[in-house]
Amino acid sequence: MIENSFNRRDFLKVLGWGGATVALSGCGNTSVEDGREYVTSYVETADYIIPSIGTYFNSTCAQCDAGCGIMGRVREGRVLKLEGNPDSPINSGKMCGLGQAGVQAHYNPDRVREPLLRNGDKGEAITWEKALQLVNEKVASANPGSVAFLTGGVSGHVKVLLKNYLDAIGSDRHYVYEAVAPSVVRAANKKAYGVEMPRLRLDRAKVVVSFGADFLGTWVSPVHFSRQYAKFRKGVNGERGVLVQVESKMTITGANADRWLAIRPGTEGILALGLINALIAAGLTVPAEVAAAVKDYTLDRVSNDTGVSVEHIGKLTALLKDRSPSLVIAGGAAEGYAHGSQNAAAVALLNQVLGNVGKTVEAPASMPFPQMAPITGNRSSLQALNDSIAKDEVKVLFNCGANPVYSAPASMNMKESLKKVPFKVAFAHYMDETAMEADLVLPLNSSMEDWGTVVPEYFAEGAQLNIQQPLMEKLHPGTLGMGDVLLALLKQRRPAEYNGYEDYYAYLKNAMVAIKGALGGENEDDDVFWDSVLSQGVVKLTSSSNALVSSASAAGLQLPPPAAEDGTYPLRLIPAVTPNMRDGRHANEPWLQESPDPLTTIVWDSWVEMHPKTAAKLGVVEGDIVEVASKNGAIKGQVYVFSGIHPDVISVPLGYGHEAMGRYSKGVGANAFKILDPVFDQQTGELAMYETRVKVTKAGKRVIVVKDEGPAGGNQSGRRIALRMASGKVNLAEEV
Amino acid sequence: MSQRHLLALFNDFDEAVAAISELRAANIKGFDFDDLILKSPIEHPEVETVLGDRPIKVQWFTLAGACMGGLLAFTLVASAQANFFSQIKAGKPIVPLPPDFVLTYEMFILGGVFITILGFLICAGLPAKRSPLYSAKVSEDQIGILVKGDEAAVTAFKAIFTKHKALEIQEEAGK
Amino acid sequence: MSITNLLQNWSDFRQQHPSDERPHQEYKWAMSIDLDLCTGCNACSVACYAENNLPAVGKEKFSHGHSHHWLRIERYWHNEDREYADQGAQFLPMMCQQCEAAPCETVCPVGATNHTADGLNSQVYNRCVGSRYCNANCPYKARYFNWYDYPTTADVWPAPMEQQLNPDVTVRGKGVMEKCTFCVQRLTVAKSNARTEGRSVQDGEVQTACQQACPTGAISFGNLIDPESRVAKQWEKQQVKLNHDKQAKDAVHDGDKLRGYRILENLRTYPSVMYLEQLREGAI
Amino acid sequence: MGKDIREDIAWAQINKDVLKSLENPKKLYWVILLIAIAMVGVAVGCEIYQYQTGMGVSNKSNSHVWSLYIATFIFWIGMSHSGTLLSAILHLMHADWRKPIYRFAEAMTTFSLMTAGLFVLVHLGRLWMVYYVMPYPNERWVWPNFQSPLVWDMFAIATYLSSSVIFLYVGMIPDLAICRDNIHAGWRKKLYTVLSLGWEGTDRQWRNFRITYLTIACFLIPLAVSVHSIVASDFAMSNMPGWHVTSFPPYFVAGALYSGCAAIITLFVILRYVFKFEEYMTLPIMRKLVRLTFAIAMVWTYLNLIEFSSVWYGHDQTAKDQLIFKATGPYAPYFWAMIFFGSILPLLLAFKRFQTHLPLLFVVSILLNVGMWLERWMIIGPSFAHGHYPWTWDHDQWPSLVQWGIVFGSFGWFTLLFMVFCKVFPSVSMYEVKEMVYHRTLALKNKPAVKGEH
Repeated sequence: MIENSFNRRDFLKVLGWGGATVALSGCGNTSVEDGREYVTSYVETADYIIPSIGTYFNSTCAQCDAGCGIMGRVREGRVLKLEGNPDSPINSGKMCGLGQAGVQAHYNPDRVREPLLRNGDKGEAITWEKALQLVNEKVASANPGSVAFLTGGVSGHVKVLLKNYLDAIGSDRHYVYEAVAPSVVRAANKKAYGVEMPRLRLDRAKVVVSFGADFLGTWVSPVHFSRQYAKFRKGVNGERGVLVQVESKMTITGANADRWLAIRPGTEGILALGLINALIAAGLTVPAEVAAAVKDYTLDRVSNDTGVSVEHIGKLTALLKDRSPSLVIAGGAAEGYAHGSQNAAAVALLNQVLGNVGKTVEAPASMPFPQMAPITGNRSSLQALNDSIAKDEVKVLFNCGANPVYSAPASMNMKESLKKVPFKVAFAHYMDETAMEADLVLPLNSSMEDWGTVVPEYFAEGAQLNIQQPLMEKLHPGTLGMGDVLLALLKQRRPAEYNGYEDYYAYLKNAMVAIKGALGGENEDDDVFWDSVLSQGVVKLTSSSNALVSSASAAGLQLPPPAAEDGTYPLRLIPAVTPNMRDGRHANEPWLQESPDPLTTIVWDSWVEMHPKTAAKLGVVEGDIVEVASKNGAIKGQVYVFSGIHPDVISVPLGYGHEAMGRYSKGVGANAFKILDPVFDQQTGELAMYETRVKVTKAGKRVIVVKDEGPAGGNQSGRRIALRMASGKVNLAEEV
Repeated sequence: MSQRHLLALFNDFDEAVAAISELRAANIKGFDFDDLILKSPIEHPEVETVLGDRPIKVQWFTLAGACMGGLLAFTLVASAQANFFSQIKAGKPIVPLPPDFVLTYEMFILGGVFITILGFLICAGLPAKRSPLYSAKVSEDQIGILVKGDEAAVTAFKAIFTKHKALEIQEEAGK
Repeated sequence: MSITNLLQNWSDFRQQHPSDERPHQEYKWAMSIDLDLCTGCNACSVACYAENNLPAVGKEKFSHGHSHHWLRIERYWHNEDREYADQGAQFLPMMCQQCEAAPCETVCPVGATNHTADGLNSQVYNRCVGSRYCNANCPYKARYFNWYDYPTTADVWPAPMEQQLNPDVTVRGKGVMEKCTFCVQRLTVAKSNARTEGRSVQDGEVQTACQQACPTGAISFGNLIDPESRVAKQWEKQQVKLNHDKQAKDAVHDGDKLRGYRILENLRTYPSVMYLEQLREGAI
Repeated sequence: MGKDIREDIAWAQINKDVLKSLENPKKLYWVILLIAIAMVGVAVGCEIYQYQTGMGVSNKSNSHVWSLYIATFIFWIGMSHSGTLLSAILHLMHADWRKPIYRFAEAMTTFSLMTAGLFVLVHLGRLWMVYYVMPYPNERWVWPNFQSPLVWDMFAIATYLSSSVIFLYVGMIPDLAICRDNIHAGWRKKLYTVLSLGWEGTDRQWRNFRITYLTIACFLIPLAVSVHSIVASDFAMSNMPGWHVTSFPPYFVAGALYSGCAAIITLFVILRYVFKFEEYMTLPIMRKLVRLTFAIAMVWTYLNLIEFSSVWYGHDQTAKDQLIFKATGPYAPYFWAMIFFGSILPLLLAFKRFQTHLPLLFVVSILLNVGMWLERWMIIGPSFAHGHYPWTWDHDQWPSLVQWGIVFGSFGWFTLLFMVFCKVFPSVSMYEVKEMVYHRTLALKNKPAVKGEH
């Protein structure tokens, strides 16, 4: 069924915006030109098009930064469903729910359809020519240094063009912002291993101890890690891998752990050092200075500080000792504190003393074309932008792929500070909170209408370059690709260089063909090469991998004691990143709203998650509406009680509570970003997501929580439905 | 020779019975005792003895109807199911007997009831044209004896009726 | 329908279909789901929405139990009285089990749900009158009723979202029952392709949407009759027999080594979906 | 206790009294009729809304696929039982006291059946496709699934309805003749003339009439029993815990007789008052009726206990959970109310002084039926809330006003039909009451003096 290779000329018939494509948009596809229905006869179709037979085109998933390869099933000119691209090493044919929902981002009824210019509180539709002209004037009139770009993570040729444009106007203000990103861990890894994100080999590990890294749900490259997790569980010659998750609020990864250790928030580092100490006691040899650094972390003290029982620390130590190689990962839960870097460093140290570096922690491949390599976003950059806005240094602000007005904590008061920027341009997919503040809104193509190249941050194997290509004709003629816009803007600045390119497609093809040698097509004809690139969707690059620092050192490791009780704000708020919502940019895709949260099975709303003990102390039960108040604001939510969370902690999912964006997201749930306390990681200056102290008070009425699980909850009441047995009893090697 | 109808109404049932038996005994020329029709507000089993045995055939209809209903039901249902190769009910035979028996049973009854009614109408001669002589009294509390005979017999009839205190005697020329 | 037909083939008609004497001829689609690999990520469920034109009904309707997830992920806890769910949760994907002796089939008054030659439990939408007896009789409650006319309901498929609908799958109107079909539309294509090439469908040639999406590959699907298929091998290995309500596993002696089981087997529904028990490490 | 009805009552008097009930009605009659019509209006409104919008508005769910409609369907089917069944049995047993009351009882049967039938339709998700359930020949050779208890229902109800209509009609022919003879004007005259089929009470007609009536009576007894057994099969044949019970068929039949008798008592009181039938619907008869009801109530109680204990001591843990849930869960109040109305309240009927205390009986009989309705609701509601599969349990789903509206309207519909019947047809069998008097006192009847007076 799956047909990847086809003739280029026919390919262009679909994609060069010719009459052929209009003809393809039959079967109820309303023509975007004049809203008339086309019923197209198939007397003259492109020869690879057989009515009612789907054709598959390879592209790249743009739902998150993992860069999974996808195949879009195209029928009668419409993309119907996305499948994973088996040739992509990252997801090898698999996909997550978020990726599946990509089509709903594409077909979303709430997309911005034409350029809008602010007129009072309303946006009035204008032409692209006018819009680009306006941009030109504003940029020209502004002092070069005062033009800033705020983007999410970018890579590939768009990044190149962006860089060139900034150079062209002589500005270096490119702020890369991700509301949810493992920035602290990256920094810590850089220190410990010499690379930001080493290649983690779960498939080789016999034991994985994850300090709150939700690698199965939301962390870095979930689909890839899930693939590895499968191998890890099947085990090396039948020895099933053991997963231990250490975190204060259970993530989907924690829910799959053999042992989920509820740790007192912030004490992850202490546990890590405690483990090293215990390992030394168990006969592990470590550098003297490390031994010296951890000697105070005795079993009792660690157990006392972390709330993890001595028994479990003992068992875990034994496990790490006996089963090597193991793998220790630091994730959100470890990094989300003022001493996040320290936690991460401690965890990295544990990895090193266990001798995992080189075995399960490998050097990642390096990108041979650094100009295309991804810039990963973080939270401190937004802080930086905010500061320079405060200093009136920003006159023109381009925003693309970031939604700070929604995702910045109230303490930054992004909405107000944006008002101080005279001219704000938003490249928007939806009219989200930030687009609402913009003076000029430029509608972008969906990832299924646009050309592009994507370089994933996390390489599964060697370096790779993902191709993004349109899977169908544009739904709305008024939208444009980011690449095309940047090209247009560059033409205003450097006509000589760029006027040659009719559009971004032309530029892209040209650029790719230019480096075909490095892309393994040196002695191929340009078109043949280009076709093969497009049909594969993934280009594997020959690349060296830089070595890792493997010498363990505890230098500069300073872990504070567990935080003291706060009288007025007794509880700690953990803003949960859920597999469906992530940072909320996809909240307007109904499939994601309707697919139950894995742990609570709640749909279409946010919730306040707490331990039965906490609930008892507060005198609340499931469905009670409570107010969660921090020093920086308060939100309301429905209580959900379950025992996958530490009693000192409550958790509210991120991604809900949009005030704009669209019919499916507006007013659904509450926005937990808003009430985060402005506490920052001491070393990186990243916002410490888990440092918010809150108090919870009953806010009156009780509702019936809308969720998939019945009144029996997770209880099978004696029926034999979901069965579990001890792994010792089976031999996985024998299984098929 | 023209026939005449007489309808005598009695208040006292015993008198009526007596009258009937006398009519039967008295061998009146031009009068066939089997033509005598008794009309009464309620059923009088005891009078029937006097009338002599007059056969009832309804039950045969019943038997036929019931059997036909049952048989038809089973064959129709079963042979309909015989097309169910295309719509198998997993784990069950194509023609499963228990359900078919249930339906057979129901149709057995339905057939029985319907044909019985048919039999009743036929045997009781309903729906019928109104007979030449009738009195609403019959449906209230009086009993009527309708006889048919030659001119000659009329006087004899009247004699017997009056003798037995008939309240009223209606007379009409027959066809 | 004729009496002669009835009389001539009486013995056939009294024969139970399908049965050990008369197994499925060419295909018997079956599944096996490894609960030790299922992480509960919901990818399968969303893929099912995408493939089978399932409506996202919205909060209000969802709260009334009108949801349409043919494939739902259930989350179970095993920490009876412990303070924490410290051995994690257990996720279980539940879809129509395509029973070999499906309780839903016998009770449908109009024969809208039947057993196909491939051993699927078919649902004929345009025959369904909506008595909902099938759901009442389904022990897994894996059937979903169209309580409203979703194609005409606001915000279910507002333009241009309707363009995403899969033309190979009916968009159901109000008043009909629906359920997981094992992506029968894909099976049909695969079968006809194979038939044109004069062979039968090879293992891995056709995937269900959920199987295709599943990041950990917990779901395997295939033809149980084909001894080379992964599913057949798994069933074989786990000694799970299709038309039995008790398996080797249930006998205590060597039950330990086996993970394969079918849900509510004791009801003699003979499901076509085998689950593999989740594992938990004892050393920690 | 006294004779069933007074002995010196003249036949003509009987005619007179009963025919009076066909004369122009009082104001009260019209009031009741209007209320009934209004109630039906409500139901029709709800149904139209549901038909247009979809079953969802009745607030069922994928766990609660059935609800009030089916519960009330069983209720009406049950109600329909006593009429015909009692009439037939008592007829075979020559129990004379049946004669004054069986006519309206049978009418009740017919009309509650008609009401029940409507609920099957209202329940369907695609009402407009209902004909699929009937085995009509078609070129595709597609047939209904004869294995489905619902199809059995269809057959059984069709049979039962037509048979009881016939039973009612045949038994009424002589009386129709009386009406024909005594009513001399208007459409009624024509109607009676046609319907009485020219009945003249000839010996031939009577002979065949007797045997026919007897035969149909014989058929009706097993039929009535089978019908409710089949309705019971809808549940007993399924694998839902709490339904999969062997004792369901007899349990249902008992329940049916029970609610039927209670309903007869209610209507007895009403008719006796409205049509001044004291002469015929006498207290002795009521006493017999009440005793019968009491007996059946106890049978029902017994079967209830059987069901509970067989579940309790059985090995089916699922069914046991189900039972415990019924008795303790959110449905508990209804459950215990059912026990009270169904098993405790009828104990009153055991006391002689209550057996003829009409106002009390009126109230009690209605409460008994409330109890019987709750029984049906307890079969549907909790079972769906707490079935085989814990994940899909749903304890918060309650029927919406749309459902209640239709259920409410069904009572109006029944009343409407019944009221019209009572005005158009004699609700007491005249010829059979005559038989009652006749058997004892032919002599009395001879006294011309009595005739026409009073």
